[in-house]
Amino acid sequence: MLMEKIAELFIILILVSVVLNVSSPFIKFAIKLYSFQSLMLALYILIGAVHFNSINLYGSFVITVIFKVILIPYFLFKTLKRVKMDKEIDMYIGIPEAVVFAGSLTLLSNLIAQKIVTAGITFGAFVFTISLATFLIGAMLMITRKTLFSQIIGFLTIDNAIFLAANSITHGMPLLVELGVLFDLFVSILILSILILNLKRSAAA
Amino acid sequence: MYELVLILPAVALIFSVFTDVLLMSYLQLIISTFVFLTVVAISLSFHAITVFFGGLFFVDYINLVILITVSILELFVAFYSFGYVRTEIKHGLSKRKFKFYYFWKNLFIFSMMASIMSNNLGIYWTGLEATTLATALLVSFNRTKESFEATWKYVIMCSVGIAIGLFAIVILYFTTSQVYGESMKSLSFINIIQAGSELDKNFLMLAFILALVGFGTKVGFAPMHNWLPDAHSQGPSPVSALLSGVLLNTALLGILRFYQINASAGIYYPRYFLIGFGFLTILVSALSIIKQKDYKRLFAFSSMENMGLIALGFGVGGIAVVGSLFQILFHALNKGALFLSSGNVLAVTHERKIDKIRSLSKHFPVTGLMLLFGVMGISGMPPFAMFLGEIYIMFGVFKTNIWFGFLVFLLLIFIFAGLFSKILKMYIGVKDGENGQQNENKADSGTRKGKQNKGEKEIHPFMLYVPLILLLISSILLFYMPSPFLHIVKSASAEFGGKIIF
Amino acid sequence: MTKILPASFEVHINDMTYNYNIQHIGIGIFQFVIIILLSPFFAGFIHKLKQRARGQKGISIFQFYINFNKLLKKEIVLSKDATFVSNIAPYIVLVSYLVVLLMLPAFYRYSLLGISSDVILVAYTFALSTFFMTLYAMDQGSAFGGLGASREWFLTVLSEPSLIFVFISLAIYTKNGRITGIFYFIQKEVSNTFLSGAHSNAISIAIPFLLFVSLFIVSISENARIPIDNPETHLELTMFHEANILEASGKHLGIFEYGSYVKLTVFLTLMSLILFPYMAVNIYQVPSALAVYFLKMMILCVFIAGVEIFNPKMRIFRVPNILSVAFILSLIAMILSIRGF
Amino acid sequence: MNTKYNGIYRYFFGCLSILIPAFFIALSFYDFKQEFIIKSALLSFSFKFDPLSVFFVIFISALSVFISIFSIKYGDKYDKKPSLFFYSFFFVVSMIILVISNDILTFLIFWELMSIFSFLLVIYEGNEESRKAGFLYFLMTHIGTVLITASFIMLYLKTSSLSFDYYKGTAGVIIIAIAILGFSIKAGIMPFHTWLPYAHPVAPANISAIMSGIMVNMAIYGILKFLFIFSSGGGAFLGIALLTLGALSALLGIMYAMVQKDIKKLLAFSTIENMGIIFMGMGVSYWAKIENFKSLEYLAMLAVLLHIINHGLSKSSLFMGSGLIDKYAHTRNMERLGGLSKKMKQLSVLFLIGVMSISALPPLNGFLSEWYLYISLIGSVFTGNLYMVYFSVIAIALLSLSGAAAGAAFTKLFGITFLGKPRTVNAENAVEPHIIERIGLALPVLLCVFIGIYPYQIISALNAVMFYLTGGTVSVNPLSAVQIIHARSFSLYAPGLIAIAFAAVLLILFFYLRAFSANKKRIFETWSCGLDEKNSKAQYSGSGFSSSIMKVFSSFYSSVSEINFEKDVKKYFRLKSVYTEEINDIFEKYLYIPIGKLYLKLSDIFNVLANSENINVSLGYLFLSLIVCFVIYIFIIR
Repeated sequence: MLMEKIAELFIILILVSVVLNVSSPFIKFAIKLYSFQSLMLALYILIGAVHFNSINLYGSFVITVIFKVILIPYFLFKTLKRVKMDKEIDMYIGIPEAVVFAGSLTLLSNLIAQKIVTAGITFGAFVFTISLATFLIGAMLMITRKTLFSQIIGFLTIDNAIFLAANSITHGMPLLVELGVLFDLFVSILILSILILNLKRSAAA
Repeated sequence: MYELVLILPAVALIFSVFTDVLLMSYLQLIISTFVFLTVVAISLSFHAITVFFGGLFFVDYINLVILITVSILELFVAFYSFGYVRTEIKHGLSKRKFKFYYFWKNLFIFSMMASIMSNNLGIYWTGLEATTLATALLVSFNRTKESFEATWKYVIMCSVGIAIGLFAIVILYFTTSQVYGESMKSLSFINIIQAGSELDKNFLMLAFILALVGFGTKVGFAPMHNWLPDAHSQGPSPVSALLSGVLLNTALLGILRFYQINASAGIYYPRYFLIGFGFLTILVSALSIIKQKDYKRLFAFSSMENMGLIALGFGVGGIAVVGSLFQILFHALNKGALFLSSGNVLAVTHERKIDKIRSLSKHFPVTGLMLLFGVMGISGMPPFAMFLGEIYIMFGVFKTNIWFGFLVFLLLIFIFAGLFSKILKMYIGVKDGENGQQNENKADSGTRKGKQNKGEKEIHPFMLYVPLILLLISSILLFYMPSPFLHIVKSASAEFGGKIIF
Repeated sequence: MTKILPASFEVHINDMTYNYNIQHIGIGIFQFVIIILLSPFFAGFIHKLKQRARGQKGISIFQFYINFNKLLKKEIVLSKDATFVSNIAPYIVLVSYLVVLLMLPAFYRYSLLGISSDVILVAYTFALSTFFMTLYAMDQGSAFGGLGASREWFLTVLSEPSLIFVFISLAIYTKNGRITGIFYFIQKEVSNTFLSGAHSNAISIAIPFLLFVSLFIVSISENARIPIDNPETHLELTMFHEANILEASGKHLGIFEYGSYVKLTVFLTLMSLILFPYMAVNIYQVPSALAVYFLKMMILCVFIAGVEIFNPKMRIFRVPNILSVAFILSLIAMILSIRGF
Repeated sequence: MNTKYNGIYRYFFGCLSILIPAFFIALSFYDFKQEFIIKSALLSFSFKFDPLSVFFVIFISALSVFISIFSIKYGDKYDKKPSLFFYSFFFVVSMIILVISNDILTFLIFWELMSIFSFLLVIYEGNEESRKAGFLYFLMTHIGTVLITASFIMLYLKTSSLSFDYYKGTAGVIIIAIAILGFSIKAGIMPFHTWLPYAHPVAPANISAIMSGIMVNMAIYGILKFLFIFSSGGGAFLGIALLTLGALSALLGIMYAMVQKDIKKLLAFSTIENMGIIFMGMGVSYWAKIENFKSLEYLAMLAVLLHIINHGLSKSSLFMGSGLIDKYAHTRNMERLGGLSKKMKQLSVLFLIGVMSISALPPLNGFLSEWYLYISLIGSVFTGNLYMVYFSVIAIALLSLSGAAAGAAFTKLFGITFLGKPRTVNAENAVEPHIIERIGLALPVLLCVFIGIYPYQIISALNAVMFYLTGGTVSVNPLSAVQIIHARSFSLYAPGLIAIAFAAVLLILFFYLRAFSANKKRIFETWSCGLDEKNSKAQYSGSGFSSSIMKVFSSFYSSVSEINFEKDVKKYFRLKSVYTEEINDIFEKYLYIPIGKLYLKLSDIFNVLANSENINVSLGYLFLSLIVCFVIYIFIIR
């Protein structure tokens, strides 16, 4: 019971970090938030692992921490340093509106979750709501922000949302698959970083 | 034998790291030929679904069709690359860059093969994402601002799309794990199909929708298509050929797998989604194609159209499935020919704009004619095999609804008009301008950047013959289709409830 | 309107079979020759009438015979640019009129070519003559030739449909496609109505009247008479027909002139047949039929002369107005004759 | 490529395109009911010689033999690019195979091959003009093919068979209508004709001859097949529609032909006219078939079949003639020609006969088929059917108008080109074409004369085709009198008799005049109003010739004309003034260009919407479509 409450806390923190991300124009902060958010996700997985005592989930926890909490933020920071750009200035909608929008997306995802989960499925509407909301807010981030970094952050947020869903509705994907997924994610971040550098260079030229 | 299809590209991948480019181009020829021969051997001896590598990979009739397509196109692209590398190096590109080219290309082929043959949906996903990543740096091969932008768009959109696809797999996994428990087995396609009727239908539908939108992004369905014209037009031409000809089909395979699973559970709604997206894609392509200014973008839109048509074919079912399966192969051949011959023009002129290229009939007689014939082929005209695919699909569409059939035909006419007007302008057009003499000069400087009298002779003969042979094969296939292939298509279409007439 | 013809449209008039016997051929040749001989006379007669009406003394009625004879005696002056067309065109023009004449049952039912005297053939034979006349005009490379050819075709394009319509209306009205058959039918109906007093549905006064008016307008345009053309001037602004044969001389001019007389006669004959068809069916009726024919022709000549006297020549682009009247009249006639079923 | 041996291709393919058609002729004479199937792995190509196919095979083959004989010499102009001979050979062969193909796919494949080869020939010259023509041609053809394909697909769905054998009497009204629409595009019938006047002139002359004389008739073949074999009966209005379309094309086609300056363009428009005439015949015939007026059906069918032959013969000979003019006088513009008759005596005689034949002047063949059409139109008036009566009355009016206009147009063509003074140096320096070229041209012309005077043979041969299509025949009289049994007493045209009468009267006249007139001749210059006699400018020009007719029918044309004076010249003494006249097609101006503009506008808007450069918008679409799919899933499916 307690574990469930703690898990819920972690989940809520994920959502909070995403909303914070929406409200902040600073990219460095956003990367830190992402790292934090991934950590929450990892901890949530860890609770699951302890609860079900599943090796699979332990493994999942470890690789999540390695890739999402450490490696990806590290590379993003490195890229950011080379690009020398910290503040998001190009947005289609202002921050206050975006936050209100994020709130309403959360409401919407709650609505959808209620609608879907009526079928009496084992996992809770709560987790699904949060994961859907994270997904939608991530999408919103990608749509409304013009800077390349924000898009990466949005993409990573979406990815986290899917991971959250994957680890809540099931007890994690098979480890091999999860490893592959995370590795792909990592490589894609690498490639995106390279692209950012190149784009910056070609724009300067 | 089956393992070879995966191992050989991996070997090529390893070689490409160590060997010199020119040597690598020979090695690539050999390896691609062997891959092709292996696939031929597989298709000649193929009887039933075969599993290998501990159940992680399998070959059935459906992915065998795509496998054949990939191996044929890969073979030709290898031959083309042989000439391409030499021509570009002669024009001053560094060898190191081409080493890089071979590395990423082989990685791309490897991950695509893995993706196609994967039994496990997780591996399918991983492979598909890997293809995105492997081709990303190929798309930005030219290192121009446009190519980086295109790559950015490509990676971001496809990654998001495939992430949504992952969501679909998660939900599917959740559904199947109710039957098989949480293990690799729940992701194994063969097992899922077997348990089809026991699965929760709501979640299967949800998974299908997510997969459709997610993988559909990679297929290039409208309105998620925006990355496609940019990415396909920016890469080196052999890569564009592969992207357009086979990668799209690989992504489509994912949707088809979900479709099959739904069908095995007795859910038939997905076909309307396929029809809808297919039609929308054709519509978008039809209305955009006339406004394109870049000839490779033109072909990219045509790929979209054909993907739409294939999806439409699978959606309407029946005879059209056969058409769609044919179309997968024929489109690859034809589109390969188009991209490769446009690569010839690009390699000499370094000009992507349609307006800058004129009078190909004079400077590029063979290439120009191939482009012209390619456009005819891609629009489904005999003597090219796509005629067969298209007419099969249209049989199915007309069977669904006559007026819908006419609508699709109308859009196809628009697409043909767009493609054809541009290509014909390039083939024999004269540059717009005030008077003739000035035109000539402008055209010369525009087309050849001051290099006088340089046309088709500039390029390696392989680059000329490969598209020609592709078109020839396409033409021969209309009149004579090898019976093993026919058998494979027949059996594959039977899995979707299709049947072959004639 | 109902379908009265169940499965085919055949219309039988029993005595339309042609068996050429010596009598038919003989009288046919006689008819042919006498109309050829008479035709300059009719033209001269109209000319004379016009001149008299204007208060002039005028030429002799037989002046055109003299002219023709004189022209035959003269030498031909050919243009340097003339080709073979100039040498054959005059003959073909005249011959095509003569062939039409061969088909016409002017006063004897069995004309020589009566078996093949199809109305459309007649109309297209006229077109053949126009074709060659205009080619002749263009052959010499003179400025007026082209002008004449252009105007001639302008008139033909406008009047040919009317002519064909008149013919086809007649054909539909009488349910017969041959000129010989058409006029024999009218003759029979008229005689039935007037002589035996039998009431016939088929006969109508309105249709022949409309067709007569229409044919009259067409004749005026085809034969280059006032108010459409003035055959007596050689003023370039007014020339239609004359411009075509401006370069002709000697024998060629003679043939062309004679051709125009024959054409006029053909049209007058056609009108006379619509006006009051009276054709001999055997050798004993021939004299009376000939007399009636001659009388009718005289009346028509007076009529034509009257029209020519009382009308000024029109501007060229007013011609379509009057020709369209002819066309519409023949169209009405055709509709009426369909109603007659 | 070594230019020395280029002639080899010409001779090789020239001989091939004589031998292969000749072989097909022999084959069709050998056995009328031959059927064979060639099976490949998937497709089976089935072929069948039915009477209709045999008719077309002989027609195509014979004409292409003539044209090939002609091209063997004429083609030396094109030796530098021998692809011409290659393409034209396959063009002909694909047409021959097209008419004997007996299933959907074979038909479509060879139909498209025919289109592709003809397209390649249209763009053969490779200039801007040919690009425009080629584009328009291939696009329109493609639209036509799509419609034909659609109708075949519908037929397949109805019968679930691909073979034509099973289609007898199955096609409903919609299927036929769509097929006719598709074929009309190929035939160049009026609202769909726009490609024809562009495509026919730009191709080399022998190709124009094939396209205009043979290829357009393939559309007629298709329509005949649909109307008289596949049709399940019903849809009499289709007949009326065909009649109306045909009448419209006949009139407008020749009206446009009249105002052209380019010889080949004039001929191309005349092709539209003749296709219109054929359509009128088919319309009447089909209508009569549905309403069960048997004899009318036969008559109109005879008109159609005869007109196909007549038009093919005369049009191909005229196109060959135009090619020779182009080759030896170096221009096709009538305004720059003139007086060719003196230099090319034999050609001008042949051309004159061709011109007479196509303007349907009596003793020649053109009149024969037109006469049959008139008779069948009159026949349809006699039926008393409420609609048909009025439509055929209108058709008669338009046909007669177009007949007269054809006379005018071809007088212009012959008169301006061959007669008068040479207008340019080129025209002055023309020489008589090579003997082989003249032979190739003379053969169809002689056939024209033969058919015109002695049609007994050809009509009795056509009876087999007619019997196949309509189940009835028209009886013919060996004494060259064409007699119609069912309309026996209605009318009769005896071409032989008329020809004899012509000859007899001509001979009598000739000998009479020879005996009674002076036979003196003097050659002198034409008086040209006191100007310099050498001045050829005093002659009437081609545009002048047609201007008065154009003025009366001005509503048919949308013409723009202007006179430009040189700017720096004093007001009263102008040295030079330029008169330009542009005659546009009303359909092109008010139908096709607006449609094209609409499409461009639509795709402009659409491009902004769908193909945004902006990645945010693209991502927006991605998520939007996901949400839409969700909504559909949640609210509709569940």
